[in-house]
Amino acid sequence: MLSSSSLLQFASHNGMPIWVLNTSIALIMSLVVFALCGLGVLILVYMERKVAADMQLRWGPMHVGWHGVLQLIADSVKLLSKEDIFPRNADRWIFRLAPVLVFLPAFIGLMVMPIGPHLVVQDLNVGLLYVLAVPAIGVAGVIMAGFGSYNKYAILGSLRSAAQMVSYEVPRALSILGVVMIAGSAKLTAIVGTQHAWYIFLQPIGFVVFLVSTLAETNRVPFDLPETESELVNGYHTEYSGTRFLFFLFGEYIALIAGSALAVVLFLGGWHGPGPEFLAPVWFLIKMFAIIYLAMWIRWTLPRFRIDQVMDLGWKVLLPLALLNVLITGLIMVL
Amino acid sequence: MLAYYLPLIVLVPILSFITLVIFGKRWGGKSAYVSIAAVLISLGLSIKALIDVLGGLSTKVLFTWASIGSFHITFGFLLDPLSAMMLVVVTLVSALVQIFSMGYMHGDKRYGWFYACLSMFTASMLLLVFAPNYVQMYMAWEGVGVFSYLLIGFWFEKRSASQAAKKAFMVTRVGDLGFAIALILLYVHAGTLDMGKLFAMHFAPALAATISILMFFGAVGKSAQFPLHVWLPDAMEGPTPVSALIHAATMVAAGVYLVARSYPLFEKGPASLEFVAVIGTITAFMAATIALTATDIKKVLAYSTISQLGYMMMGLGVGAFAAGAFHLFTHAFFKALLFLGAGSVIHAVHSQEIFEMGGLWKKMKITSITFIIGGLALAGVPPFAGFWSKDEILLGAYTSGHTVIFWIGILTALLTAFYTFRLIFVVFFGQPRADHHGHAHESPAVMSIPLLILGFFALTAGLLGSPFMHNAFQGFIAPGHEAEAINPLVMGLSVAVALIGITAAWLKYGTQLLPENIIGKNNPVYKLVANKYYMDELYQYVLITPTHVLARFVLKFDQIVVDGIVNGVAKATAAFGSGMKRLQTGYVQNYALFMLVGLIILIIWSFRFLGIH
Amino acid sequence: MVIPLSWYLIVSAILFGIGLIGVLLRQNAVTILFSVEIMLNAANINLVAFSRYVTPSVISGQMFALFVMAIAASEVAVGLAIVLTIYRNVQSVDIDRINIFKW
Amino acid sequence: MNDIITYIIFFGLSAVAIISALAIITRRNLFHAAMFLGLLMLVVAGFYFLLDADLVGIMQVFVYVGGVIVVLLFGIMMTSQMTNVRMVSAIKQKVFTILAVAGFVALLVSVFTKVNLSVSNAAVPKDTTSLVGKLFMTNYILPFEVMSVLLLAALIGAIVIARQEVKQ
Repeated sequence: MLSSSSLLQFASHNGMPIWVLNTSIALIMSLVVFALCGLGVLILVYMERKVAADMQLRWGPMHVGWHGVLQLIADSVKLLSKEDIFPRNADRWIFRLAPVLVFLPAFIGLMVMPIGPHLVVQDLNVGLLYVLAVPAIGVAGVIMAGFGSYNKYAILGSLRSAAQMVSYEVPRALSILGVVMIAGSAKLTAIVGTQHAWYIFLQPIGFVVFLVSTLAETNRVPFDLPETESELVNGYHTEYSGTRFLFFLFGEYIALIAGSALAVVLFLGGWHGPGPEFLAPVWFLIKMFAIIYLAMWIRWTLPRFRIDQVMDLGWKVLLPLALLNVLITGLIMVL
Repeated sequence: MLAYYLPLIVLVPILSFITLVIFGKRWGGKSAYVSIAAVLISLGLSIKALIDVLGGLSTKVLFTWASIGSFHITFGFLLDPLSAMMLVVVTLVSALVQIFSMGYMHGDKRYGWFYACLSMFTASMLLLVFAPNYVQMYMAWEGVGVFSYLLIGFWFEKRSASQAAKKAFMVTRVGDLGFAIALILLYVHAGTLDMGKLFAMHFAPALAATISILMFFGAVGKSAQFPLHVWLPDAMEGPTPVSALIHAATMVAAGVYLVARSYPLFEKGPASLEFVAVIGTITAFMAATIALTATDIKKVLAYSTISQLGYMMMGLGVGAFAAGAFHLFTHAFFKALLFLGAGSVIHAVHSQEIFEMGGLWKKMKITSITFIIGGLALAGVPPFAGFWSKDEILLGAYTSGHTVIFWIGILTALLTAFYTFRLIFVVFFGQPRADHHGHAHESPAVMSIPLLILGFFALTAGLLGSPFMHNAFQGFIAPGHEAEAINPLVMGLSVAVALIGITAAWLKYGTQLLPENIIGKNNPVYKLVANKYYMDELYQYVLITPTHVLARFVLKFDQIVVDGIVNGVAKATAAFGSGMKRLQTGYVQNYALFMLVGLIILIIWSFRFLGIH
Repeated sequence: MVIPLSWYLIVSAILFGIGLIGVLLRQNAVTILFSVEIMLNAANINLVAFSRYVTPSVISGQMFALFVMAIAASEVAVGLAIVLTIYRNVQSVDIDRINIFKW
Repeated sequence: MNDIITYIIFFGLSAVAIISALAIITRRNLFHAAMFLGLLMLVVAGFYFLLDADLVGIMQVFVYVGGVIVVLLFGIMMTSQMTNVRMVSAIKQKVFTILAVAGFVALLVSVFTKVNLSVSNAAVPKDTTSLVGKLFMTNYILPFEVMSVLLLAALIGAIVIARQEVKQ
C-alpha cells in the first residue's frame, strides 16, 4: 500500500471511513498501473520493431513522427477502427470473453510488483505465489480463444499454447524456490529488501531456468509454437481482428513486462541502485528494459523450436535443473 | 574318540542322489560312476567304523533336529556292533549290486534315475541303521518304503510292475500302522523316543509286550512275515538287482533289524518274543512249501527269502538273538549272490521260467559255480555260510525248549534244501528245454566279478560265527549272550536233512529215476501250495471286495445325499441371488442415491436416538 | 467476524447439495466430474470457515483444505484419464452406456 | 460501514457461487460448464480471502484455475462431445433424488442453525505461509509424504490409463 501514516491521519481527521480510503487508493493505483501498462506496451511495440530492424540491418518505422515514434499511434487507430469480425459458428460469449481473460490476469498480476521501496499497490504476504498464480488464469483465456473461434488452426494453437504454458509453469515455480529459500519470505518487498547481493549471483541456475521458462510462458520466440505462421496460420488468435486482437497484443506484452519485472525483483536486486531513494523506480525500469531487450534480442536471433523439442526441454532439462538448484541451495544453506 | 565321519556315510549317497536327480538324465550311462563312487566311499567309511567298533568304540553323534516345546527330536548316528555290522553289509551288498547293475541295466532309458534311486535307497537304509531314536528310524523306514516303491515300479510302463509297487507299498503300510501306534504308545508312556533311554526304563510286561507286538507288525510288513508276506513275491517285477538289494540287505532286513535293535524292549515283554517266534516259524514253513511249487526263478528265491526271514524271526523269538543277527548277516551274502546269479541267468536267457532253462552249466561256468555255492549256503551244507547260522537258530530253539518250533525248523530245512537244488538241477543241468537261449553266454565282467566276491563271502562268512572261530561273531554282536555249546544231535540232524533234501531233488530233477508226477497236479495239497495258500484270494475276498462294496455305497451316499444337500444349498442361493440381482442396476448413481438416503437416515437416527443436540 | 459462521456453512451446504444433484442425476461423465469438484470445494469452504472461526490460531482446517486440493487434483487427473479411455472404447461418455458391471 | 461492504462481498460471492454451480449442472455445453466451474473456483478463492486464508486462496487459484480447469478443458476437447450433451440420465430417479438432496440440505441447514458453535476470538496468525510450511514439515509430515506418493501414483496412473495402445 502506498499508504503512509499521514494519509491515514488525513482520513481519520475528515471522518472518512478507512475502507473508503483503502478502496479508493487501490482503484487509483490500478488506474495508474493500467495507464503505465498501456504506455509500456506502446514503448515495447515500438522498441521491438526498432530492435528487429537493428538486428536485420534496416531502419524500421521511420515515416510517422521522429524516427517513426508515432507509428504506434497510427497502428492503434487502424486496429481500433477495423471491422469486428465474428466467425460464423463461433461461440460468441467465449469468443468475446477470451481476449479479456488473456489480458486481465496478466495485468492483475502486476499489482503486487514493487517498483520502489514503498511503490507497490498491494504488498501481499503470498505475493510471489500471487504473481505465479494469477497470470496462470490466462491459459484458460487462450483455450477459450481457440475453442470460441471454431477454427481448427485456432484450436490446435490454443491446445499447444496451453500445454506449453502448463508445462513451463512447473520449472518456473521451482526455479524461484531457491530465491524464496534464501530470502525466507514469499513477500516480494521482503525479497527485494534482503537482496543486498543480487540473487543472480547466488542463483545462476535458477535465473537461467526462470528466464527460459518465462520466455516459454509468454509464448515468445523461440517458444512461439502457438502462432507458428507456417503451420497454424496465427495460432489461437487467427480469427481475431481489431480491438480484440489489440487485447491479445496487450496481454502478451504485459506478460513480458510482468515476467521481466519479476526477474528483476527476484534476481537483479529490484529497485536497488546507487543514488538517492527517488531514483529507485528508475533503476527498476532500467533493469526491466534490459531484460526485455534481452528477450527481443533472443527473439530475433534464434530459430523456433519444434513442439516436441519444447516439451523435452521443459520436462527433461529445465525441471531437473530446477530441482537440482533447489537441492544445491538447500545443501549449501544447511551446511 | 570322535567319529564325525559317520554322517558322511549317509551324506555321500544323498549327495549322489541329488546330483543324479539333477544331472542323471544328461549324463546317462555315466551316472553309474557317481553312484558307485558314492557307495564305495560309504563302504570304506563303514569298514573304518567297523574297525573302530572292533577297537572298542561305541558312540553316538547327535544333532538337534527339531524342538517342539519340551520334546526334542535329535538326529543322530549311533555306532555299536549291530549297526556297524549292518553298515558294512548294506554298503557292501549295495556296492556290488550297483556294479552288477552296470551290466544288467545297460542301455535302460532311465539309467540315471535308477542309480539315483539306488543311492537314496541305500542312504535311507543307512539312516535307519544309524538311528538312535525311533523318530529317525520311522522316517528312514518310510524312506526305504518310498524308494522300494519307486524301484519295484521302476518299469512302470508294465502294468504288473506298477501294481506290484503299489501292493508292496500298501501292504507294508498296514504293518507301518502298527509301528506308528507303537511309537505313539511309547511316547505317551515313556515321554521319549530315544532308544538308549527307553531301553533303560522299566515297563510293565503287558505294556512292553503290547508295544513290542505292535512294533513287530511293522517288521511283519517290511520283512514280509506271515500274513503280510504277499507283497514280496510280486515285488519281483522290479529289476533283478533291486530284488537282490531288497532281499539281501536293505528292505526286508529293516524289519529284522528293527526287532534286533529293539530287542531289549521285546525282552521286557516275553510274550512278544513268543509271538515273534510263532510268526517266524509259520512264515518259514509256509514260504518253504510255496517255494516247492514255484516255477519262476525269482519267485523261488523270493519265497526262500521269506522262509529265511522267518528263520531269523524264529531265532530272535526263541531268544537266540545273536543267531538271528548272524543269520541276517550270512543270508545277506548268499541271497544277494543267488539273486544276482538269477539276474545273470535272466540276462542271458531273457526268461524267468525255470522249465524253459536247463544245461546252463556248460555255457555259464562262473554263474553256475557261484550260484551253486549260494545254493549250498542256503541249503545249509557245511561249511557254507548258511549252515552255521541256521544251525545256531535251530540250536537256540532246541535249547530253549521250543520243541515244536525246532521240529518245524528241521522240516523247513529239508524243504529248503530240496527246493534250492530243484532250482539248481533244473536250471543248470540236463538238456536245454527251450531253444531260444541257444545264444546264452556268460555275463560281462561287471556282472560276474560281484558274483565271485559274493561267492567268496557266501563260502566264508559263516566261519566267523562257527565254533572254529569260537563264535566270534556272536561274541561281537551280543557279548551278553553266550554262544550255546555245540549240540551234535542238532548239527547232525541239520546236516542230514540238508543232504536228504539235496538227494531227493537230485532224484527227482537231476535224473529220470522218478516218474514225472509223484504228486498229481490235481492233488488238493499241491493245489493249495501252488496257489500260495490262497492268501491273495483271501485278501481279495475278505478285504478288498468288501472295501469296494463299502466304497461304492459311500460314493452313492456322497453323490445323492451329500451332493444333494450341497447342490440344494447352492441352487437355493442362486435362486435367491437371481431374485436379489434386480437390486443391482449397474448404475453407480443409483447406488450413490441409496447411500445418500442411508446417510440421511443415519444422521436423523443419531440425532434422535443418541441424543446428540 | 461480522458474518456468522453458519452463513458460510449454509452456503457450502447449498453448493454441496447442487453438486450432489449433479452427481446423482447428470448423465455425462465429465459433468459428474465437475459436480464432484463442486462438492469438494463446498467441503473445503466448511473446513476453512471452521478453522477461521473455531480455532483461528491453529490453522489445521487450512491444512486439510490444502490436502483436499491435492487430492482433488489427482482425482481430476485420474478421473479424466478414465473418461478418455471410456470414450475411446464406447465412443461416449454417457455413464448409462457403461453399465457393464451389471449382471 | 466496513461491515456493510463485507456483507455485500459475501452475498455477492454467495450468489455468484450458487448461480455458477447451478449453471455447471444444467449447461448442455460442457465448455461453458467448465468456464462456470472456473468462475466458481475463483469465487471460492474469494471466500478463502474473506476468511483470512490467503495461502489457501492463492493455492485455489493456482491449482484449480491454473491446473484443474485447464486439464478439464483438455479432456473435454478430446472427447469431442462438448455441445448438446444429453443431460438427464436414463435412470429414473429424478424426483426422488431432488427430494432426497433437498431433505439432506435442509437437515444440514437446520443443524447449522440450531447447533451453537463455539466461536473463538483468538488472533489470526500473521504469516500463514511459513506457518503452513512448518506444519507440513512437523505435525503433518506423514500426510504430506502420503500425499506426495498419491500425487505420483495419480500422475503415473493417469498416463497409463489414458495412453493409447501403440499398435505395431
